[in-house]
Amino acid sequence: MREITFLEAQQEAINEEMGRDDTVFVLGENVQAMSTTGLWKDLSTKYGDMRVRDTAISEQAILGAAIGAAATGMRPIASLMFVDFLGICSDELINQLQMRYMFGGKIKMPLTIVAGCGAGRSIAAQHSKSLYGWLMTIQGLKIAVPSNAYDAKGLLKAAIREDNPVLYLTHKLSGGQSSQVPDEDYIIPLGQADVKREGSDVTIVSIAYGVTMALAAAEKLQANGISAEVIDLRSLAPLDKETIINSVQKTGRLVVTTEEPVTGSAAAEIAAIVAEEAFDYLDAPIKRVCAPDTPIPFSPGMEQFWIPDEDDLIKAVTEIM
Amino acid sequence: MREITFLEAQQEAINEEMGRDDTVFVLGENVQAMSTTGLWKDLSTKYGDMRVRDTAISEQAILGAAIGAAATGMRPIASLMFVDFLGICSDELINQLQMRYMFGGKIKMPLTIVAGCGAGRSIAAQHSKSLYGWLMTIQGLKIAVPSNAYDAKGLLKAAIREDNPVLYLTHKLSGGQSSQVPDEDYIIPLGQADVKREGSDVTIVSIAYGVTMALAAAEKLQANGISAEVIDLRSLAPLDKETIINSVQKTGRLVVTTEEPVTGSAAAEIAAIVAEEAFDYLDAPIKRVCAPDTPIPFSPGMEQFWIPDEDDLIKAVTEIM
Amino acid sequence: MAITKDKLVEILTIMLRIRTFEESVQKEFAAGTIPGIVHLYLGEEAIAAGACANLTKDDFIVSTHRGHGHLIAKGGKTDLMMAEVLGRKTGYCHGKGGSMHVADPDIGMLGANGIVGAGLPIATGAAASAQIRGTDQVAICFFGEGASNTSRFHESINMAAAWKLPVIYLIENNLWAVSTRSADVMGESQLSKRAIGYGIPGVDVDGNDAVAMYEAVAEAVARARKGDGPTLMVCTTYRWRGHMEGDPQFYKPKEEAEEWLKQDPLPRFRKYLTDTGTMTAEEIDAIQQGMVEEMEKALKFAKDSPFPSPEETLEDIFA
Amino acid sequence: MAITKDKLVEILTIMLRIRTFEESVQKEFAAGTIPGIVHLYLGEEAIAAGACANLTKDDFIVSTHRGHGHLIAKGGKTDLMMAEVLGRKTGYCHGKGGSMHVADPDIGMLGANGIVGAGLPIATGAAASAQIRGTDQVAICFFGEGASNTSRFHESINMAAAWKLPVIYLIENNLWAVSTRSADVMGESQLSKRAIGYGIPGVDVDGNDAVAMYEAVAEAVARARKGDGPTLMVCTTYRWRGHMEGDPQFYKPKEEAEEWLKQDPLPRFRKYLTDTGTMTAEEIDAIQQGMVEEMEKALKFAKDSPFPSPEETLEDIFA
Ligand SMILES: Cc1ncc(C[n+]2csc(CCOP(=O)(O)OP(=O)(O)O)c2C)c(N)n1
Ligand SMILES: Cc1ncc(C[n+]2csc(CCOP(=O)(O)OP(=O)(O)O)c2C)c(N)n1
Ligand SMILES: [Mg+2]
Ligand SMILES: [Mg+2]
Repeated sequence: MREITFLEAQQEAINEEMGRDDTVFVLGENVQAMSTTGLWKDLSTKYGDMRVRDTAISEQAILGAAIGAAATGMRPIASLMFVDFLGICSDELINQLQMRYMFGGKIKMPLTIVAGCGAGRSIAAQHSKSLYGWLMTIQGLKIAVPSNAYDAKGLLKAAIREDNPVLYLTHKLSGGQSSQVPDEDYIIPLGQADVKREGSDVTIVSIAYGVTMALAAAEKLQANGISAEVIDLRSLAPLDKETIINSVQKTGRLVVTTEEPVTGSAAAEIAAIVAEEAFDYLDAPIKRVCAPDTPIPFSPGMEQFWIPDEDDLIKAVTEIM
Repeated sequence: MREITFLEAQQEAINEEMGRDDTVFVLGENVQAMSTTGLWKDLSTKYGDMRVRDTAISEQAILGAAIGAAATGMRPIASLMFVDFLGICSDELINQLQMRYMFGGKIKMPLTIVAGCGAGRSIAAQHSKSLYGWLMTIQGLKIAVPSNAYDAKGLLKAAIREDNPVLYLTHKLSGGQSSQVPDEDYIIPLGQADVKREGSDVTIVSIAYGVTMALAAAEKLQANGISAEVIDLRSLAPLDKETIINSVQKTGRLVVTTEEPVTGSAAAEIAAIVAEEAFDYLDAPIKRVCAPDTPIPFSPGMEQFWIPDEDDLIKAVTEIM
Repeated sequence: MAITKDKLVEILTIMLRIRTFEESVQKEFAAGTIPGIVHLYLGEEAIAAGACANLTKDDFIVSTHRGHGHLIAKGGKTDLMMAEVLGRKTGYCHGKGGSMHVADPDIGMLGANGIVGAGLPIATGAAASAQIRGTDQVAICFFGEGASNTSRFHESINMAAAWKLPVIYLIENNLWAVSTRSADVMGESQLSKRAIGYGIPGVDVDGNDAVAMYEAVAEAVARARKGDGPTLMVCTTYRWRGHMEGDPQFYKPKEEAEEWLKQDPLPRFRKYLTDTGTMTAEEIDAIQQGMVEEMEKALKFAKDSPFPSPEETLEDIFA
Repeated sequence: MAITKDKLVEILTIMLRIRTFEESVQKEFAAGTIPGIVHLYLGEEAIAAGACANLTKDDFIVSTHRGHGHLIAKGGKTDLMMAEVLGRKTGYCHGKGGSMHVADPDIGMLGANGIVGAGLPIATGAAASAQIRGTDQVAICFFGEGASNTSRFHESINMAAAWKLPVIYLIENNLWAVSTRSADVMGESQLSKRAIGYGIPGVDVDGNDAVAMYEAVAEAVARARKGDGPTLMVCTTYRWRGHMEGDPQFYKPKEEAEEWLKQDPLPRFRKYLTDTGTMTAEEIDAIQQGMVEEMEKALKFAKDSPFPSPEETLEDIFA
């Protein structure tokens, strides 16, 4: 074990998987020299230009070629930079990734898409989205969003080894976070949520940087005598319903927070599942702590207003106690 | 009043609005000669090639140019054929339509996007989607989906006159439906649901061809002594929460049916709203009657299994009575 | 270039197989036994047949909504195809895909595709895969002149040109995209000129001439296998039928359609074969007759096959 | 073509305004007063200034993430821009947009844009709007050579060529797209050749020569206004700074950067103006001095302005 940052954990994951499996390769914009996320550090020197491929600004070709390569024996990692740019290659997401299904199970699609997400850096409407709810509607796509360095490495390795398409998102504010990470190889299976804090009065479901926020809120709630359980989803798809429902059975109360406009959010899906499958455990309305239904504004004061934060979460919890 | 079909109602709406306002124009693939939907019948003869513009197969240019035209004084109708094709121009949907907001309120965007949706014609995964939940996450977009000829005309005219972007969807199975339509000009305001059948035991929220299905199910439920209220949303955005909540207050039970994979569906959003804002009225779990989480299969038997139908709806209602 | 007799017979056989398959589908569709929609390749057979005669089983092709001919040319089995088109469990996709998604990855056929233009980056990726793995595989990407106006044309060809990928972008210019005459919605209708902007060869071919097709593609394939990168080929032909079966085609000038029917690639190739003494009329007729029988069997196989059970809807999503 | 003295002075003034504005932004960003990120137009001033000198207030331009220069060239006010870049309520977008979204539709500036390539169809649509309304308005669409590889380049130019729209697609080829040398990821780096594939003129211009820019765009604008359709212009220049402020630029060869600094468009234009006797050094210096004062005022205006209230987040979605 040693303490490393989120970004270092991710660099290790990719580096190790490229070393482990010759069919893993990276394609995307600016992956050879440097990139906005630093994920690709040193890879082209180590693995060469054939396996670390700079592309033009051509997101459809990037994701589409990754699909073609994945269908023919490779294990591509497609760098899409920001989740906001996925709109450009959404036909690949909604109509092409599903090749296996359309062909009656005839093909494997071992493909990892990596992108950043999240607000908080004042880069406005087109570079700050998370799109969790939008992405969850995509058939045949697994989605991982780690909240700490340990999970970041384990989920990324799992994604790369997965025989199905995985979208792996990193929240912009998570990159500097550090945690203890084992020296030896490990993965975190996709689709397993993690109870990051146990509690008995209310269940808070969160993801990505929202987990950090929820844990801080839980501390404050504790000071007010409210014991909050904090679940880190880690994967949006497959969604670990069981962990959520078990927790709600215990606490009787649910607050879901995801950083995105409330309408059509991942929080909506989770609320709907619980309202359908765990209704009898509920002692109070299900609260969603999300952003308002607007694009993300640039100016920091408005942006902070837009982002669901500790205060919003504490207020929501308090309202249903 | 006269009885006309859904398609005729739509043809009238476009024809009348083009006659009423010189800035209305149509662009898209095959709009001049004929189209898969027949929406554009006779328009190019009447209004000329300047206002009925055939494009190449270039969905980004179609929607992007419509945005540019809408921002500069025109009132475009962009024909996107099938909602499945919106993935291609999703950057326009999630990042460009929001021009007004990003510019601080400086521009109007009077733009109508028309497309078909829905399964039931055995045209497989890439031509049968509805994507309601996916589309509802888009900021600044209004969405109308009529279920009968009367609503079809009124909503389409409202969409064309609206100073904001509107996506107007037609379910493939709706086109032949007929209803009484007034001779005189009328619109149906966006964002107003319609109670298509009153009932007291359970609220069924539905949309598009699902309304036809829900009404048939309600008849059968009545025979079993269950009085179902059927709400036709008509617009997914703005969403008429009030009508839904008022109904749930009366019935105490909610079943939402939308034709799309259940995860991230419009039904999820509606369930979440009610679980948050009308929890105390609820006497039973909220049921969603949607499709399974898979692409749409081709072969008719599987396709019918995939489509949520009367039996599924009746079963869900019965389970919570 | 000297084409062997075997090659010529192979090309003819494929053309006849496509023609007969499509005629069967046409009849079945009219008879109402085929769910959904079908887009026929009638009149365009020389393209797929001539092109794919240059490939081995290991090479890749990527197809379109009008994909029956491509799959047959790559070695697809007509019984499994017919079963798929009829929505049967025994079909290539177990009834999940239908006409618009016929595929056989085992022979490198990466699928028909209902989204116009979507095949281009997929073919590009298959070619990148071959390049990284260091094989001599090539990919042929078939698409219509309509698809050449989609976004992916540009991004894919630029990527392949920059990376010198072993891929051939093969435009089937049948003049029409649904009811739109493609030349009317393009700035420049000589599509091969676009190659200049990517620094790759652009080649015009008579798509109704099987020999010309074979030879032009042979050159592009050789170039690709050598590592010299992609080629853009524009093969002119004509869409005999409506965009899909049932299309009344009000928009098509009758004389144009008639003129093109006279350019039928099959009699033309037949004449070439008999004129050059490569085959006799009887030999050709025998192959033709064999195809008729093959389609009867294929149809019987399909119709005797069960539909998938409804619950199979839930299978095949994840590996 | 004879350029009037007024025009030349106008171009110089705009270039100096852009230069001085960007230098102020550079300093402010380093000082930490600017939220988010900024992409500077330093070294590329001759392009926007020379191009927009051909437009009237009614014409349209569409910009990029590197948009300050374009807005200034179209007549934008530096105080409102500075306020926006600093996130103030008085800014062009009331703080909603910031550097990447500065816009002034009232003078036909349809916005900077954070999505590379997204401006192309928007400009195309503005040109279609002009064509349908029967005005003589034209649109200039500015974008980088990196953006020329995006999907929308192809779809937009093909549409404009087919419809003969009054639009100029103007590539600012500053050689780099973030840390990628664009020539390395393109099949053919002489971008003007792509025009051939759309049947429109493709023009290469020295983007650091203000007069050449003015003249080349004048011709394209005249063509557009006459109804003869779009032009593709490739204006070569260099991105002096990092992709955005704070970019350490490890990837850029030092000599290249130094070589290009010598091609600074401003001294070049200054020399032209003095050599031709159009302006004296003193006259030029006076304008320059005026700009320094304008930026001080703009900065003061911005800094004295309030931030929007958080609740304004909820405004401006629907008309
Ligand atoms: C992205 C997309 N846009 C539109 C359609 C509808 N569509 C199906 S086939 C077709 C025409 C294709 O023309 P072309 O590429 O020339 O192929 P052809 O049908 O002539 O073989 C169109 C517009 C589609 N399937 N996908
Ligand atoms: C669609 C999209 N892909 C990637 C990015 C990230 N990005 C921002 S600017 C840029 C480079 C643009 O290069 P170019 O068009 O040459 O403009 P320049 O920055 O050189 O002015 C990239 C890749 C983006 N904003 N949008
Ligand atoms: Mg065609
Ligand atoms: Mg550049």
